[in-house]
Formats: sequence, C-alpha cells, structure tokens
Amino acid sequence: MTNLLEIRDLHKRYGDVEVLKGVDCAMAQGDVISIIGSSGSGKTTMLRCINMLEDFEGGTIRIDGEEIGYDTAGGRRRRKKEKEIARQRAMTGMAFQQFNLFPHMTAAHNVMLGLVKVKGMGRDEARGLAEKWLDRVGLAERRDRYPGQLSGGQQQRVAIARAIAMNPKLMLFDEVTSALDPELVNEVLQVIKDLAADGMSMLLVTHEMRFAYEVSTRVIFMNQGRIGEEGNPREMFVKPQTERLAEFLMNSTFN
Amino acid sequence: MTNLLEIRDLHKRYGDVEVLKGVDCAMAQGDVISIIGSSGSGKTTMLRCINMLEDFEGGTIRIDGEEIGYDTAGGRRRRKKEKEIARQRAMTGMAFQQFNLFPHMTAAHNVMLGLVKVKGMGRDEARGLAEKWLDRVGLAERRDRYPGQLSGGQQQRVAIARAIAMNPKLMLFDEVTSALDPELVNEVLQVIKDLAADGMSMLLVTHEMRFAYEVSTRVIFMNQGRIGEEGNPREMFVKPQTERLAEFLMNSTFN
Amino acid sequence: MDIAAFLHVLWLARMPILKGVGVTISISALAIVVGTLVGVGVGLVLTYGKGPLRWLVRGYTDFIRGTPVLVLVLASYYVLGTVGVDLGPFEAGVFALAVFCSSHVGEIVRGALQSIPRGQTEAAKAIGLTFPQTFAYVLGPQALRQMLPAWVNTAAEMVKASTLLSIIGVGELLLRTQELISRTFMSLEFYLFAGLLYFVINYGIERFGRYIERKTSVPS
Amino acid sequence: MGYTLNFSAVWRSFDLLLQGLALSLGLAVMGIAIGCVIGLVTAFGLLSKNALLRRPAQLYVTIIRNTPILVLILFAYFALPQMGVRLGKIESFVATLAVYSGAYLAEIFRGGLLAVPRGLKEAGLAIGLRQSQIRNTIVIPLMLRNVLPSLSSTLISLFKDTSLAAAIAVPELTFEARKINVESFRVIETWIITSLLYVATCTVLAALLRRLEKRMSIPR
Amino acid sequence: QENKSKLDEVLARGHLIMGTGSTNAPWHFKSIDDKLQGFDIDMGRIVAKALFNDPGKIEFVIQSSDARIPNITTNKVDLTCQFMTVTGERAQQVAFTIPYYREGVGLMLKADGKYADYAALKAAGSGVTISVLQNVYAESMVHAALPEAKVDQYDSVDLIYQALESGRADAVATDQSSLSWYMQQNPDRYKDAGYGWNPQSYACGVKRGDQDWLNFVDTALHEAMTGVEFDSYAKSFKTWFGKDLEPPQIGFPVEYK
Ligand SMILES: Nc1ncnc2c1ncn2[C@@H]1O[C@H](COP(=O)(O)OP(=O)(O)OP(=O)(O)O)[C@@H](O)[C@H]1O
Ligand SMILES: Nc1ncnc2c1ncn2[C@@H]1O[C@H](COP(=O)(O)OP(=O)(O)OP(=O)(O)O)[C@@H](O)[C@H]1O
Ligand SMILES: [Mg+2]
Ligand SMILES: [Mg+2]
Repeated sequence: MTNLLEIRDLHKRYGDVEVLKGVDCAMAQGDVISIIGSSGSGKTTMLRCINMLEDFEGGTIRIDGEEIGYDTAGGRRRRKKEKEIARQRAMTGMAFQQFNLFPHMTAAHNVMLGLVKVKGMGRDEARGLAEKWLDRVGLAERRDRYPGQLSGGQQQRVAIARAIAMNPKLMLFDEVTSALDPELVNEVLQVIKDLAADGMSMLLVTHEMRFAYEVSTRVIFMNQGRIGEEGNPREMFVKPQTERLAEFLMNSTFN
Repeated sequence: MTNLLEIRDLHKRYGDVEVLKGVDCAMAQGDVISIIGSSGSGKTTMLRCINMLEDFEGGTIRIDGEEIGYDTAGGRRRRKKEKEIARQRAMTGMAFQQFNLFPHMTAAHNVMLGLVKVKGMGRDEARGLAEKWLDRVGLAERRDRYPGQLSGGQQQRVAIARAIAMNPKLMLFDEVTSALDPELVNEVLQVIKDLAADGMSMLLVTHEMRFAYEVSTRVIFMNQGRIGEEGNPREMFVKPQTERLAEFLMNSTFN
Repeated sequence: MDIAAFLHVLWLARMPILKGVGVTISISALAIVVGTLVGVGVGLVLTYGKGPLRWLVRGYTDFIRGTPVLVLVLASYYVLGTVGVDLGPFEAGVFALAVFCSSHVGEIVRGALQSIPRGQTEAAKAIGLTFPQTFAYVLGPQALRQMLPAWVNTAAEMVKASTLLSIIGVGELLLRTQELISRTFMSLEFYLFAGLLYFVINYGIERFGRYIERKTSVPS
Repeated sequence: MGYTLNFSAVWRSFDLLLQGLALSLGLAVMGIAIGCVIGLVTAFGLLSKNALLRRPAQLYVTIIRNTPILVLILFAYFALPQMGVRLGKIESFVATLAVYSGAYLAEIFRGGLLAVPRGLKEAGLAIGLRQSQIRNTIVIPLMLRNVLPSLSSTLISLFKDTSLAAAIAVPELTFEARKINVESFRVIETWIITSLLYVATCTVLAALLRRLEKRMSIPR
Repeated sequence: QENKSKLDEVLARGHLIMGTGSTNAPWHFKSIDDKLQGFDIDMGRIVAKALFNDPGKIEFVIQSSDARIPNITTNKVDLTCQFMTVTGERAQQVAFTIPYYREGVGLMLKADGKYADYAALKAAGSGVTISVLQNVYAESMVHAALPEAKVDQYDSVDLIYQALESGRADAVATDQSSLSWYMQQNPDRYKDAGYGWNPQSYACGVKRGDQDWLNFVDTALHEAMTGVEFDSYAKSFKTWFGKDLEPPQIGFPVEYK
C-alpha cells in the first residue's frame, strides 16, 4: 500500500535562510499527526509546501503516490502548470490561523465556491453539501450570515467546513485556534476531534499540547527546520528523548 | 486607613444594554486582585471605568479617597474638567491587551512621553527613568528600537514599563498576555510577578487561571455585570461556592 | 446683477445649454467607461505584471499623471494626426481624457488589490481555484468595493477635465457658456450658472457612488 | 504631413517660462500650505460627534469638491469684490487654491485619522495626556505617515491646478506659455516644452514625497 | 494626385471647411438661435460663394485662438478667418491672404467712472490698471499709449470686460471694433476714451506652399472689397461695424494709385 503522504528530503529557503533543511515524513490513510515546535522552526512552512502555497527548492512531496508541484524527469525538475497545481491543491484542504474567509460571501457561499468552480458541481447540489457541512460544524442557523457577523470561533468552523466540503484526501490545520479567545477554542477543537473520529487524515500544527496529546496518533517535533523527534504522543510527552524537546515541553505547559 | 481603591454601586450602560449592574469593590494598598469571568461579563469595562476611559452613569470610584471623574455635590453629579481627569488618570497605570505602544517612537520615547508631558520632567531625567524601567523589565538593550522591531512579549513589557514609570498608585492590566504566542507569555507574567513581589498594587483581568492562582492575594469572579464571587484564590479555585463559577472553571482548564 | 434679465436670457439660451450639458455628459461617460476598462488592465499589470511590461506601464502612468490634461488634449488632437491617426475634436478629446482616466484608475486598482490580505489569495488557492478564478470571485469583488470611493472621485475629476475640450472646439458646457457670454456679456452670471450645473452633475455622481457603496456593502 | 518642429521661438522666451514656473511653484506652495491647515481643521470637524461642527465641514467639502476650480477662481476674483471682499489677483488665487485644496486634503486627512488605532489614543489618555497633547504628539504624526503615500497624487493635481490662475491674469507657467503661443503660434512646440516643465516638476515633487515617506517611515 | 491644389480638393469635396471661433463679437459668435455669425463668418461665406456660387456650402470648425495655426498646418481646416493679426513671425508658418480689415486699439472707460478720458488716464500715471487680452506685446502696446499704467492680461474677451465691470481695471484696451460692438450692446454704461493707436491688419490664413489656393482666396476677398461682391462685403461691414462704406471708385484701379 502506498502512503497517503510521503515527504522526502524537503528543502526550502527564503533568500539566504534555509528554513527547511531536509524533512522526511510519511503518513498513512487515517493518521492524525500533530506538529509541534517552537516559533520559527518551520511548521507553517512545511504545511504551505504540501499545499504548494510556497515553491520549494529540493525534495519531493507525494500524495497518494502523485508528485506534488513538480515533474522530475531525467534529473530535470520543472514546476507543473498552474492549472495542474490548482487541481492538486484541491486534494488537500487547508485551514489557516487567520481563517481567511471571503468577507463578501455568506458562510454558505464560502463553502460552495470551490464546489461549484473547482468541482463543477451544480448550485443546488453544492448548496446541499454546504448546508450539510455547516450543520456538521454546528452552524446550521448561521449559513446566510457574512463572516463579519460571526464570532472568531464560528468563522474558523466555517473555514474548516469550506475545506472539508471539498472532500480532500488530507486536511492541513495551521494553528487554527491561536487567533481565538480561550473560550472559543473549545468549539473548534471539538470539530477537529469529531473529524478525527470519522477517520479523516489530518496534519495539524498546534500549540495546544493537551489537545495534541489527546487527539493525535503521532506527534512530530520540529526543531530548526528538521524533524527533531517523532513518535507516539504518550511516549513523547512523558519521556522526551532529546533535551530540546524536554525544554520545549517545559515552557509550553505553564498554562 | 482609607482603602486605595473603593468602588460603590458602579453602573455602566452602552445604549440600552446595562453592562455593569452595580459593582462594589474595595482594595487595600499592596493588594493584587485578579478578575476572572467569561467573555462579555464586564471585566474590561470595569477597568476602563476606573481609568475614566469610559464615562459611567452611576456609582462612585475613589482612589486614595479622591473621587474619580465626577463631582457629586448636593445630589448633582458633574463630570470633572478634562484637565483634572487627565491628572487623575495618571494616578493609575494601564496595560492593554493590544499593547498600544506608539509606533512612531522608540521604546525609550514611549516611556518618556508621559514623564515629560504629564509630569513635566526634564528630558535627561525622564531618559534616565525610562532606561531604569526598561532595564527592570529586561529590555536594557532594546531601548532604542521601535515597537515594530520588537516581539509581542517585548512590546508588552515596554507597555508595562511605560505605565509603571509614571509611578501610579494602582496598576491595571487587561488580559496583557492574550495577544501573545504561548512561548512569549512567560516573559510578561514574570515581570508582573516581580512587580507584585515589590508591593505594587494591581488589578488584573486574566484568563490564565494558573497565574491568577499563583500571584493574587484575592480573586474576583465577574458574572453578567456583577461580582459573582470573591475571595482568596486557594479557596475559590478549589471550592467554588456558586455553580456558575464551578462551570466557568471547568471550561477554562481545558488547555 | 439683474436677476430677471438674466433669467430671461437664460430661458432664450436653454437649448444651447442643454446641448452643452449633453455633450459634457457624453464626453465624461465615454472617457470614464473606456478609461476604466483600460485602467483595470493597467492596474492588473502594475500589481501582477513582471519585467519590462510592468516597467513600461509604470512609465506610462507616471508620465500621464504628471502631464496637464490640457496638454494631453492638444497632443491627441494634433500630434496623433502627424502619425496618421486623424481624429475629430470630439474623438481626440475623449481619447485624451480616457488615457488620463486610465492612469488614475490603474493606480486605484493597484491600491485596492494590494490592500486585500494575502490570506485571501492563499485561501482561494487552497481550495483549488486557478488565478483567473481567484481574481473573478475573490479578489475582484473585494477590490471593487474598496476602490469605489476613489473611483467616484476620478469620475468627478473627468467631468471637470472635460471643460478643457473647449480649447479644441468641442461644444461642451463651458464653451457653450462662453459663447453665450460673448453675445450677452453676462459673464459672472453664466459662469456661476455653469458652476451650478457642474455641481449638480458631480453631486449626482457622488450620490450614485454612495448608493452603489451601500448596495454592495457587506453586513458585519 | 510635413509639419517641422521649430523651437527657436520657445527658446527665445524660455526665461519667461522659467519665471512662470517659479510663480506656479510659489502659488502652489502657499495655497497648499494654507490648504493643509484648513484641511486638518476640517478633517477633525468631519469626524466630530458634534453636528454643529460636522455639518458645516461636510457642506464645505461637498460644495467645493464638486465645483470646477475655474468657477471658484472667477467667483473669488470678480464676484467677491462686488460683495466687499477685494483681494489682489495673487492673493485671490492663493485663497481660492487654499479653499479648494482644503476640501480635498480634508477627505484624505480624515481617512488617515480613521486609520490611527483607537487604542493609541486610549493609551495616551491612560498615561494622563490631555486631548490636545494626544492630538499633537500621537494622532497627527501617525496620520501624516498614513496619508503620505496617497498624498502625492493629490498634490500633483493641485500643483497642476495652478495653471488655471492664467484665467485671472496671474503670470504663471501656463499664462506665459499662452503668451508665447499668441505671439509665435508655435503652439505644439510651446506645449511640448511647457508640459515637460510640468512633468519634470511633478516628478521631482513625487520623488521628494517618496524621500519624505522613507525618512518618516517607522523602522520595523 | 501629386501636388494637387487644395482648390481642387475643396471643389471635389463640395464644401469649404473654415476654422474660426465662437466667442468674440462682432467677429465670430453665436446668435440667439445658436448659429454662428459675425464679420469673420461673412468672409468665409464670401469665399464659399466664390467657390460654389452658394454661401451656404461651408462647414465651420470651432477652435480657440491657440488652435488657429496648428489647425491649418495639420490640415484640419482649409482656411482660417479668425481676427488674425498679420505679423512677420506668423507669416513664416502660414500664408496670409490679403487683409480684409484694418484694426486699431482703443480704450474704454466706465461711463460713471473715475476717469473722464484718455488725458485723465494718462495723468493718473501708475495709478491705473488696464485690462487687455493676453499677448507677448500686450504690455508694450499699452505702454505706447499709457507709459506708466499697470497691465493685467486675461485669456478671453469677456474677462477683460468683467475686470472693468468689477473694478479690477480702470479701462479696457482692445480692438476698437470689439469695443464699439460692446458699447452698442450696453448703451450708456461705457464710453470711449477717445484715443486710438497700434494699427494692425486682419487676414485669413492658409497652409504654406499652395500658391494656387492662396491666389484663389485672395481673389475672392479682393473682389469682395473692390469688385462684384462689394455689396455683400459692405452689408456685412454695416451690420457689424455700424458704418456705411463708400463704393469703390470706377476707373483706374485703386491698387495702383
Ligand atoms: N515569506 C517569508 N520570507 C522570509 N522568511 C520567512 C517567510 N516566511 C517565514 N519565514 C521564516 O521562516 C522560518 C520558519 O517559519 P514558519 O512560519 O514555518 O515557522 P513556524 O514554525 O510556523 O512558527 P510559528 O509557530 O511562529 O508559526 C522563520 O524563521 C520565519 O522567519
Ligand atoms: N463600545 C461598546 N459599545 C457597546 N457595547 C459594548 C462596548 N464595549 C463593550 N460592550 C459590551 O459590553 C459587555 C461587556 O464587555 P467587556 O469588554 O467589559 O467584557 P469582558 O468581560 O472584558 O469580556 P472579554 O473577556 O471578552 O474581554 C459585552 O457584552 C460587550 O459586548
Ligand atoms: Mg506558523
Ligand atoms: Mg475584555
């Protein structure tokens, strides 16, 4: 069986600074992987490469065996056509820290846009699906509100519904709760837990250690552009193997 | 001995909505009081009234026996002159969730502004004092940086130094850590702890229950515009008297 | 001033004035429509264009914006003729104003597009939209709202600039007014009256802009 | 077409053009400087909660911005003396330009003021600053930084508007250019040189503003 | 095709295209029913009549003073008749026809104004302001009559009158023909200062290098002033300048006296 996601020797630089210095990672269907690590360690960058929001200079990323973003044939590496990349992006769903809902569309229209324009679904069918997913994240009554009329937690749930409705093979979450007030965090985390229970494959960057501990099948600790440690959350949180992880965990548990 | 702060029957409304419905509170010199409570319960509003950032419709607030914001003589209540209110505001220092540093001034100038313009201090003396306080909050080397060149935690520490340098009788903190990344929270909390150890009187709104527990001499639980419960942190967190507080504490300890 | 005498003369002159208003409105409307269409292209190149093309368009907008409109008008009437494009005064004038309008609209479009948070493009990419789709459904509509007030200003600017076409003999409102003055010698009265008409046209545009703004505003 | 350019008539009177340009600059600097003050006061008026301050400010901005400046110039120069206000032609034009630019700048300043976060004013209050101190040390400096990028467009337009002073016999650049035209009839040549002078001045102006923007920019 | 004269082109086209203005009475301005009229207009009609035997076969292109010469040189018009003063410099750019009017500058005062006549103005020295149409030599032109007066130059005729009306100027100095027309339209409000100077000739202009066409227009104008079309010319002169002309003398041609 091929892995759902396979990253080999991923390298990424911004100008002179190498931000990812060779990341290898594999993930099976149904895995829920939390990525932790201190600020600037490259967590966000890794997600953005998987979704081709950033070009990268070296290594390969494969989803379901298909190479993302580049064709490597006969030693030469060429960026795929923009249209092809757009299609590949739709294989993954992404939720951002700042929600990034489209402010000029209602919640339902936010969810429908990709369905209609990318999947070519009819408007009625798309509407049905959008409503189904908004119900699932507990926003049945807010379908026709605009983002500006929703609280942060509600906006984030719409953003998740928008990504999920595209039926991605893999969901990427980048610190989806850190722009939220503490009391709103729970509603979003609950939605993610439910998705995990449904068997959705997920890769999530988070600062909520407790949540990472409870929900993930595996945890990756990023350190200075590399994977510092990786394993089962029970073992990692209780018995960190590296000093750097031990230190990081100590700092993160104050609250 | 008169209380440092005395609030009697404070009422405040925004349009039709009564946000503070009669708050009474007293605080002695050297007290460190944490205010907790769910979103919208009126915590911020209470601090803003004490600092006269909001007018209020009923009740009195006294600091060191002096009535804040209004003169109540012969049953008639009149807002004090703007200049008088400005003087009274300088009796309290305030630190905000969003830091609110002046972006066009260096850290040192941010601290000096009030000293020069309000206290009428000479520039050299003000500079000396500003440097002393920036050193105290661990920013000796960043004096001449602009806010945009500082991390969130550093900015918040400058904001605290700016307030403290004015030598206020009472410091007000409104969720000073909730706009910060988890790793930066600690630097700010440490500064507040040090101030508490020095005997500074403080009133702080916080969502960090652990911190409230560790640092405060008293805790106030606000609930729907009133003080729901009040007491010693050890007792309140372990044996909440009201069901509403018990519920609130349960929700707040997820992370 | 003798109000009654003026009103009498005004009544006699109603047809030329109405014609002038008509010409002013058609010049402005044409210039605004053409200028806006071209300007959107200019704005797109300024925002997303690369290399020499962008460089060229940057030069175009800077040069046009620095040149007095009067000079643009004279140039398109006379200089274009020498390179074989012989336009009548009306066409030449509209051309000049449209060029002027396009450089302003280009800057407005650029400003509006640049003020949309990057996250919007990324979110659109993340659900698999191609760039043209992203522009059509996400960036364009938001930019439109953003640029509306500045665009209304430019439209009013065009109406005022249309007065310069009188130099090459286009019978718009100002030239009509001057013709009336040369017969009646009531200069102040007619200039003020023309000012009033221009005010009404521009105020109409302003109200219209407000109306569209309200119509398209997003609840929050 | 066979039209050959001949610049000799223009060069012969080039010193006239330079004198005109100097006067244009002088008019612009004086008019816009006063306009800035008017604009600033009006901007605060526009944002005032007090309708007695806000309404007149709105009325002023609406009327002035929708009226062609030529009408305002003629009105100030010819009609005001009949109402007892008599200014010299330069003073009259400078006053008109000040009133006109004031209305435009007021709108720009208003936008810049709105973009100053409320929290900063509160932070100023919290350390005991008075309203006027907050306005002078925090709000206005930040507002100026906010508006600088969009200001260059407006300043360039206003500078070009000095060309209308020709209508009331103020010998600025356009006036001198027209004089040369009437004499030599070398219209195309004269306008080419004149517009180059305008473009050059505007370019220098834009560059200066960009420099200022850079100098005032807040390090981050 | 090669070197065909404008004359052939106009004849083939079937109507004449003449450049002129629309804002200067009595030379070229609009009637109440919005038709162009004036002395310049009548000159154009005389040329049209010579071409087609129909004064109506003419199309007017309205242009500002600035546009007079460029519109000729860029072929926008066949001919321009727009109170154009003949000067050597201008003659290097366009070909002038024979003059059709001889103009002089006059001074106009307010009837109830401070100054009675030319002598009073001159006596006031630098205390008077004169409004004139914009011109490079406007200043020296005024100073020829009033050596110390201040000179304000405006870019349109209505504004020089407006300057006098609103007290911005003490007198207007401009073409005597325009002044007399203005005083005729506004009886009793103004008066002539009684001094004239600075003679100049008005002629039509055509493009240089087409002698055929220039000859034709010259002939048409010449015969209007001295020959078969004299009646049209005299009638127009009477309408716009209010004076009757002596008919040309029979016999020896006046040109060779
Ligand atoms: N567009 C960019 N240009 C230059 N450097 C960048 C850019 N984006 C990120 N970086 C740098 O790359 C490094 C990794 O960034 P990344 O956002 O992946 O970190 P992160 O682990 O997600 O951190 P955080 O927890 O703060 O979100 C950081 O040092 C950052 O400064
Ligand atoms: N300017 C305002 N106008 C109208 N209503 C307001 C305004 N500011 C606050 N409120 C309302 O007053 C109530 C109390 O607000 P306050 O900010 O004091 O709550 P809080 O306890 O500080 O909440 P949080 O924990 O979210 O900061 C809320 O319901 C809020 O919506
Ligand atoms: Mg990140
Ligand atoms: Mg609050």
